[in-house]
Amino acid sequence: MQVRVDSEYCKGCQLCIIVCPRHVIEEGKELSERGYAPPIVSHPEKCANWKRNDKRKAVCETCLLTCPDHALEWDERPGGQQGVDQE
Amino acid sequence: MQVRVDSEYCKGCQLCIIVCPRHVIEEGKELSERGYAPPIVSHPEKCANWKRNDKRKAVCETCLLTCPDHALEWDERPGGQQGVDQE
Amino acid sequence: MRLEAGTYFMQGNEACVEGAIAAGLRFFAGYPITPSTEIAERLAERLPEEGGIFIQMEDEIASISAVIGSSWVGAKAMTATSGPGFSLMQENIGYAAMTETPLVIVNVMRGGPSTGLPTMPSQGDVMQAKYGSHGDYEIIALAPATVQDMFDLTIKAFNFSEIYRVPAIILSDAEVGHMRGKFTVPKKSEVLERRMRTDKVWHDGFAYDESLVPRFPVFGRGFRVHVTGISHDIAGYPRTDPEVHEELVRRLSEKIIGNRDKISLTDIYNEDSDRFIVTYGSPTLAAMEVIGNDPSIGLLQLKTLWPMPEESIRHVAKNVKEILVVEMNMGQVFKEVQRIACLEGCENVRLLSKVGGEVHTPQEIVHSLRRC
Amino acid sequence: MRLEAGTYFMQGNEACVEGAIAAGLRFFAGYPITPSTEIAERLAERLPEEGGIFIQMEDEIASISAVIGSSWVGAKAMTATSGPGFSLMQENIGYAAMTETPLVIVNVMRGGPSTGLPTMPSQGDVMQAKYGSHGDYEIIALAPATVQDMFDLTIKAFNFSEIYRVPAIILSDAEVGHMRGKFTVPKKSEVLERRMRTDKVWHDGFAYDESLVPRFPVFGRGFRVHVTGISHDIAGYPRTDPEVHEELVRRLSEKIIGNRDKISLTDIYNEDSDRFIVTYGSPTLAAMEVIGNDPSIGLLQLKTLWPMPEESIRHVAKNVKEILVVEMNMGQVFKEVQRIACLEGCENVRLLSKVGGEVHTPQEIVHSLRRC
Amino acid sequence: MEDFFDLYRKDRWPTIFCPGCGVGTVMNCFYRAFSELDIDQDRVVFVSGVGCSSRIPGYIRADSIHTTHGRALAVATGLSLSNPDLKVIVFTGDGDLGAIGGNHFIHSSRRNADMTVFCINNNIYGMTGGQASTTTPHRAFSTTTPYGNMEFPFDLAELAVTAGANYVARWTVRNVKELIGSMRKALVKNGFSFVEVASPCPTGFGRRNKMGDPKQMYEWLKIKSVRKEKSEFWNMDPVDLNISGQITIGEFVDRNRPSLGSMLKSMMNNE
Amino acid sequence: MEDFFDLYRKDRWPTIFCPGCGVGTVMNCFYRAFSELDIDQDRVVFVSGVGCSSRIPGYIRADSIHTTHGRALAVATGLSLSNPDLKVIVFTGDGDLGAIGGNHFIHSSRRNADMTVFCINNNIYGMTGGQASTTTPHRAFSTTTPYGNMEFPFDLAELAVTAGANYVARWTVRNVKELIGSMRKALVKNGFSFVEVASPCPTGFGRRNKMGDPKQMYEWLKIKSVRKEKSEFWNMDPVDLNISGQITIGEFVDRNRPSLGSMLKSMMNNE
Amino acid sequence: MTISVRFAGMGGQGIIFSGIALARGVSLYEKRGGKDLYAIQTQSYGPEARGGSSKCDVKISESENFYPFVEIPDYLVLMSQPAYERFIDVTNKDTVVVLDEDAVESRPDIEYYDIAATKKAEEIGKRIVANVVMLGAFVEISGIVSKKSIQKALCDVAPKGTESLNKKAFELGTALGKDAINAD
Amino acid sequence: MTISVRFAGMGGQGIIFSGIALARGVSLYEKRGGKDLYAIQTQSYGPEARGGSSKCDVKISESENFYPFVEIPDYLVLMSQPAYERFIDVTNKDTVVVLDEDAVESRPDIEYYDIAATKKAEEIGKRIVANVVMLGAFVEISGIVSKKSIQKALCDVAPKGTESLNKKAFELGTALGKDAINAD
Ligand SMILES: Cc1ncc(C[n+]2csc(CCOP(=O)(O)OP(=O)(O)O)c2C)c(N)n1
Ligand SMILES: Cc1ncc(C[n+]2csc(CCOP(=O)(O)OP(=O)(O)O)c2C)c(N)n1
Ligand code: SF4
Ligand code: SF4
Ligand code: SF4
Ligand code: SF4
Ligand code: SF4
Ligand code: SF4
Ligand SMILES: [Mg+2]
Ligand SMILES: [Mg+2]
Repeated sequence: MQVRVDSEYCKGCQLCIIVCPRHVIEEGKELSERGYAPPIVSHPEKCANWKRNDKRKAVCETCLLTCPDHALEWDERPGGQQGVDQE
Repeated sequence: MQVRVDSEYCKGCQLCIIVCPRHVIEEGKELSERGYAPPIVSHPEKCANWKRNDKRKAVCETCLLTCPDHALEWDERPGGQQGVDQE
Repeated sequence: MRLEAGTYFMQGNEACVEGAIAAGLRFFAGYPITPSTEIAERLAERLPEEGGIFIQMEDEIASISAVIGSSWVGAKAMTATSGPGFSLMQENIGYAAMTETPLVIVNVMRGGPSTGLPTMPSQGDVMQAKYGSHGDYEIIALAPATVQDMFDLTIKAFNFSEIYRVPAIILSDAEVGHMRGKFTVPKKSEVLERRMRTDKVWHDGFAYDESLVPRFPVFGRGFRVHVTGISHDIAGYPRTDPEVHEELVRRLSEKIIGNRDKISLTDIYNEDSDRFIVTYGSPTLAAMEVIGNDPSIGLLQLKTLWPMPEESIRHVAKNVKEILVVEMNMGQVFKEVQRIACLEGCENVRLLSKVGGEVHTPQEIVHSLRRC
Repeated sequence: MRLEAGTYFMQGNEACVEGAIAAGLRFFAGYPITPSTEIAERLAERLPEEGGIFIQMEDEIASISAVIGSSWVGAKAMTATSGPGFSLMQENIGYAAMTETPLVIVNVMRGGPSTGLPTMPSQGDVMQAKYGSHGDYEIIALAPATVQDMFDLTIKAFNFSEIYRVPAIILSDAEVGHMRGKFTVPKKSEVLERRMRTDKVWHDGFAYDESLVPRFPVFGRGFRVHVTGISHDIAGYPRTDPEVHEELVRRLSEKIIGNRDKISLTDIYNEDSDRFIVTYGSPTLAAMEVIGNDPSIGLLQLKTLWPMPEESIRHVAKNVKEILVVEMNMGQVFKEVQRIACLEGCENVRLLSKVGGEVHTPQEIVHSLRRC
Repeated sequence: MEDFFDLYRKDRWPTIFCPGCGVGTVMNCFYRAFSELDIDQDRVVFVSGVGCSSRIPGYIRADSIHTTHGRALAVATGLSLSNPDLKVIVFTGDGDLGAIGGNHFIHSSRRNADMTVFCINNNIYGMTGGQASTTTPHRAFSTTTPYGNMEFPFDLAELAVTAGANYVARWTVRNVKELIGSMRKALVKNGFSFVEVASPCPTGFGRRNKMGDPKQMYEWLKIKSVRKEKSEFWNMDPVDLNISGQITIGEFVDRNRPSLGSMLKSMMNNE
Repeated sequence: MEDFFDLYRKDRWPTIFCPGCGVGTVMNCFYRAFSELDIDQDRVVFVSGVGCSSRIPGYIRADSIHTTHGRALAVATGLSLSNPDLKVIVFTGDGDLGAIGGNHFIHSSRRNADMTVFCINNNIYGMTGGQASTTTPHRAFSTTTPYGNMEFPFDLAELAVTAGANYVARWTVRNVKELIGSMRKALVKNGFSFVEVASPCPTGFGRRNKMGDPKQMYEWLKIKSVRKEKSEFWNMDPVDLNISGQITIGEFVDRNRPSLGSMLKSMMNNE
Repeated sequence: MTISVRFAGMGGQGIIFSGIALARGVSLYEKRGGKDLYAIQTQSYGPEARGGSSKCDVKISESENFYPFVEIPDYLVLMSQPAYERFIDVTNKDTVVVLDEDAVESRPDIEYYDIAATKKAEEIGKRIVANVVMLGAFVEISGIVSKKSIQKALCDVAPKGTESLNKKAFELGTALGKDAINAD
Repeated sequence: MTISVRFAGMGGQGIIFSGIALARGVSLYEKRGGKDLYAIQTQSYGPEARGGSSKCDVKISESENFYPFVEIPDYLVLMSQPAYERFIDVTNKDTVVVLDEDAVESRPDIEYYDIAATKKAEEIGKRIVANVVMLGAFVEISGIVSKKSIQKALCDVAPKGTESLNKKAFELGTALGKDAINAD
């Protein structure tokens, strides 16, 4: 399971980056439609929840709880599978 | 020196009576012009200031400090002479 | 228990309390101030008996705030005050008008400005009742002249307030509030209830029909409505478009002004006279004595002050040579009567003014009438 | 340092600050509120430079209270706010009128009622400025239409306030407050000072001469005066006699109304026209554009709103077929103009109303003029 | 000052206060405290709100301003800032200060505004005829609590301490000597000083609580008051103490935080 | 509640809050605390005053009332008394609650009125563009303190304790877990419960104090906050602590005085 | 036609109480020619009402709406010397004065009746009901309203447990009133 | 005669700054026929001004008092695509549009000029001064006011230490403006 950035809501404050104790998230460069630079989940595998696949059982979650714009959410697919398009 | 009741100002609350530690003052019966019953200084000789003759040196004074209507004041003549008309 | 039908002897302020209870009052929040305090004091005793809530708040701002909160959970709610407290309530009177919150405010007027003459009557707050808060809005204001009026008009005030979802103000004064006299409680008083919302469509908590008054989406029943003092659309959401603002503000006004005739309570005596006295509140009693002695003089008693009963004033103005406005202020209703009458062709409108402390005597009115 | 003579480019709110400083402002207490906040913000910087005091209080009630306190130790004092804050100040505006405390209040009007349209203009508080507090009293209110006015009329407001010992109110609006433009600081602005009491007779702190304005017994110099919002005699002592009250209240009114002509600031353009626009504040600029294009139309700009410049209105009403009052509210000055004009024989007074958010455009005025 | 009527306006005597009202006692004690200090009577301003207690300034022969209900401290703030050379003294009541004026009270304490405040706490709105105030004891009767007061009272002194005042004390009118001492201390303190006086209102409070006679009220004040030292010894929570109807008396704080006026002055001097 | 947008109004997303504004974080934490409790969303009313923080109720899918500036607690008092079955939750800011609303704050605490209050203390008036508030640290800059704030801040939590609230806690937005825990506790508490959240306003406060970047504000909150246990250990006076710019965090009180609603109920039942 | 009555005395003498009892009695229990009567009671408020003097007016009328304030009273009931001094000049030649013999020193030059109300009240051990004695005397002297009506009203307004005391005082008053008329 | 100019873009782009510089330059430093000119700058406030789009209008006139609000601008200076979308329809056929080549994707069907402002600003290492580049281009293209006046005003309003940077950006802008006209 990994955090996903919703670039429609993200305002690029980068708080998720600094609160994550495991350095999962990194600064983004690209501007969104609304002119902000959403961060990039560059090291999903470092996340405390990487091995989990049920958001109800998530630990840590500091990034989600901190993100002021509800721009982070869980992709519940287990570690490594998030890149896989299931359709 | 003894306390004197100014019946023009006195509203007959009797607080002077109850705060005096030496029972110097007593309930009055006569009504004043304004319809109040001012108390009577019945035992001036018991007052802590009986022997003094300078209000700046008065001790105790609880009655004066308590009287809400500035109806008590010192007759500064020394003990026993207050009855004497000096004119 | 609401008072049973019958005749009672009470203080005006007490009759007001009984009127409120008869109208279904469930909540009172207030702050003591002379000469309105008896209203709070009697309610402190009466309301708990009725299962209603009485609370004394930390000030008048808190009082009207609590009344607003109470109204949104569906309670008929009221506060009572006098000039200084009424001034403090102004911000939230505007808020109540803007959010269409039904509530009743009793202002037992005393001599002003400022602390003034706390124990004596005046009618100095008439214009304030209409214009005391910022921005354009309408309220309803009624002016009792007798103990009976204190009972009757309090019920009316609740009815208007509930039906139009607007603050209704009772502009009493120290004399009417404090005098003791007889009043009659009828078998049945007409008591009107807020039109409640019944469906549960979200997103249009402030939708309205041709009445221009939105049905009330009471809190706690799943309407999930948002209420705000910011200009808002029918969803209740804050909006900054001038068009939304304009629609809202004009509707808030129109729902009252459009019903001016229904809200205007007036009594006309000696209708065919060509000299008329116009009064409201305390001085009415003196005027009644005057016309009782001289039937050639007409009397228009305004029981509604806001919206101004323009139709009645026009009606009177049409046929008369002279109008004398008798009021305990420097001429507040006077200016409105002058404007309306002038447009109707009657320029001869005069003012008999006393600024407060004492009510006009019948002699003073007679004397003033003679002067012309 | 007061601005040197010359030409400046500033926001209206900033020009107001500079006007106040030029008038001798020594004390400002305020509470932030859009769209007036820049006044406080600039003063927070400017006043300490001048050795004056700036303080942000806990609310608007505290702000005007502090201003009152400051005025009684002799300082020229001011506060600035907008609708909601102005409503909260009402009780103490009445107090200041009653105690004859000179002070200036800037109300940068925004869309109301209630929280309304916080960032957009309106002229909804005109009647409130006169009638917002309980009881009968007079204040002075001026309405700037340009950045230059913000500077000039602020000085005038201080002058009037000091001379008549009365609250003077600047009724600006979000557009005039926020627009940036040029204004000129003259070599010397007329700055008037409070007439101070010089003798030290106790017991008549409120004694007055034919000006009806008592000399000011400033605190701290041994006058030992008592100031109260209760009706009081010339000693300043509380009194409950209706006669004392009447004398006081009528004098407080007369000292202003009796000087109506001196206080009435108006500009008349195209005086011989038989169709007139009446405006004040922001819409004036649109009206100027209209009359610039069509000299057959007259314009009466009211810079003073209270006391209402009745003489100018009568003057215009005497000769015209039609008057169009253009204002950003539901018709507040309109009613007064209608009343006064009607008594002068001109019944054709119309209102072009916008309730706030946007100022009228010249086209809208032209269009409305055509309609008749 | 030799004479009581050097300070008070003899031409307005007798006062409007009811027989046995504690306001008069406070005036006495204030006279003593004030006259012992070397304060120029022409350089003092007395400020009050509205209420019986707030009528005191009207009896004082000095510049005085009887403002609107609750606003005394805010007016005093403007006043003392605009002329820091004046001594500003406020008289107020539990309703004026604690109810409608509560916000100005905590903010003036926080700012440590330059003034001395004397609050006559008679547990009631005296002036308007005996409605419950914010310090009316729990379960006590008043015209607006005919079934007994269901709310809990404030501890005004503790509020001032928490908000930041420099000097805070409370006494009852029975403690005239201590009261005078605290008044004197408060008057010379820089910043915000506050003395609360538990005081009888036989008319408004006493009558409805079986203490219509001033003497009964005095008895009550005696029974209810507990020295702060004692309550500390027993480790009693001030909130609980107050709720149980006790009146802690004593000095609550005496500190020297910089005052508002001095801070603004140092700012202007670029310190 | 499974989904964030069961609680919040998706149709009004994104919010008007600036990037990095702490208000959003508080909304997250509230969602967690609230959704873990079994509260019927149709039986809750959200109340607020005016300010950025006070905009939260407008984003919640429940009955909500955005009142006038400072008046939320007074409105909430009337509301909860008239329908005691409803849960009343207030969102407010340091300006709304501590400045203009200060009186309602202490009085609601005193009465132990039935409501839960969340105050987002960002040390500034955010909505109006960054003026000093009643909690702006001493010497800090704002548009109305261009020379640094010469006043001293309130400790809102301590005020609530002194005035009589049943539950009082304070955390920063950095303590999301503890915050959620306290929110939950506050939500189930009877009477007046209060949670203060020290929160960043990068736009209004940060920018003028060299912390325009939200990240800097987070750093600052970290440095400034001290656990209550520690400050107690060192015996630091809360007033002094606050003045020195420290933010004590933790639970300040957890007690069970009877609430206003319950007292009135017992009165009506003649208890 | 209206009749106006003014009661005046000192605070604490129960002046207001008397006025209320009279107005209530007239309003609720008195009829004239089968028709209702109306009465309004008014009083002075404010600091002066707290200590010192106290005043209470009652106006009685056959019509429902009437000017309720008393300018010149038809009857003036006085229970203290300061009240006498304050109100004795607000009369005309037709005003009838009823005064408490012991409490008022002066005597007017218009029609008046001396009533030993305080003395009588003290006799029954309750100085506090002197006002009710005066009320009884006034009712008897004026004859404008039936004793029964006023007694009923007295019962309504008297604090619980004091009804019979008040009734007794009222009756003593009417007796004194009768004596006074006859003494004339 | 009045001329109206609208600047629009995103919050943080310095839109208001440009408007102020223009209006100030006209007001204080520009003369026409020896007479003063007048300019008023207005802008949008409120939540929308906080993030998202930003708008600033300037109206220039020869007479002192004039209607200061812009309805249809004579010149429209655009620095973001959302601004383009919001304001492009509030024009008439005579409106001249000046746009930041990189920040705005669309192009209107009325007269317009492409200015590579952001690119230029980045070249001198300060993307933040793109607005000043645009201002320079606008001044050049419109020709309604002298460069000197605006440069003076820029100096007044630029934060201390950024004067020369702003001057440079402005000059680069005028050069781009000249190119754009000539490209036509
Ligand atoms: C705005 C306003 N509200 C209410 C009042 C009425 N009022 C006058 S004094 C007072 C209470 C005073 O209580 P307190 O301060 O305790 O003084 P006390 O009379 O008990 O000494 C009230 C409610 C007022 N004058 N102004
Ligand atoms: C009576 C009144 N005064 C002033 C304002 C302007 N105002 C709106 S919000 C606000 C301050 C809000 O501060 P805070 O509560 O801390 O909220 P924040 O925006 O910081 O979250 C002010 C002063 C108002 N709306 N009403
Ligand atoms: S859940 Fe924790 S570890 Fe995982 S990304 Fe978020 S903050 Fe980092
Ligand atoms: S915390 Fe949220 S809004 Fe901020 S950068 Fe991260 S995802 Fe974007
Ligand atoms: S001074 Fe003391 S001892 Fe003497 S009478 Fe007074 S209270 Fe009693
Ligand atoms: S304390 Fe004063 S007023 Fe009271 S009885 Fe004694 S002398 Fe009289
Ligand atoms: S009412 Fe109470 S406080 Fe007021 S004067 Fe009487 S006893 Fe004193
Ligand atoms: S101004 Fe401050 S509090 Fe308001 S939304 Fe922006 S960051 Fe948040
Ligand atoms: Mg009190
Ligand atoms: Mg804040």
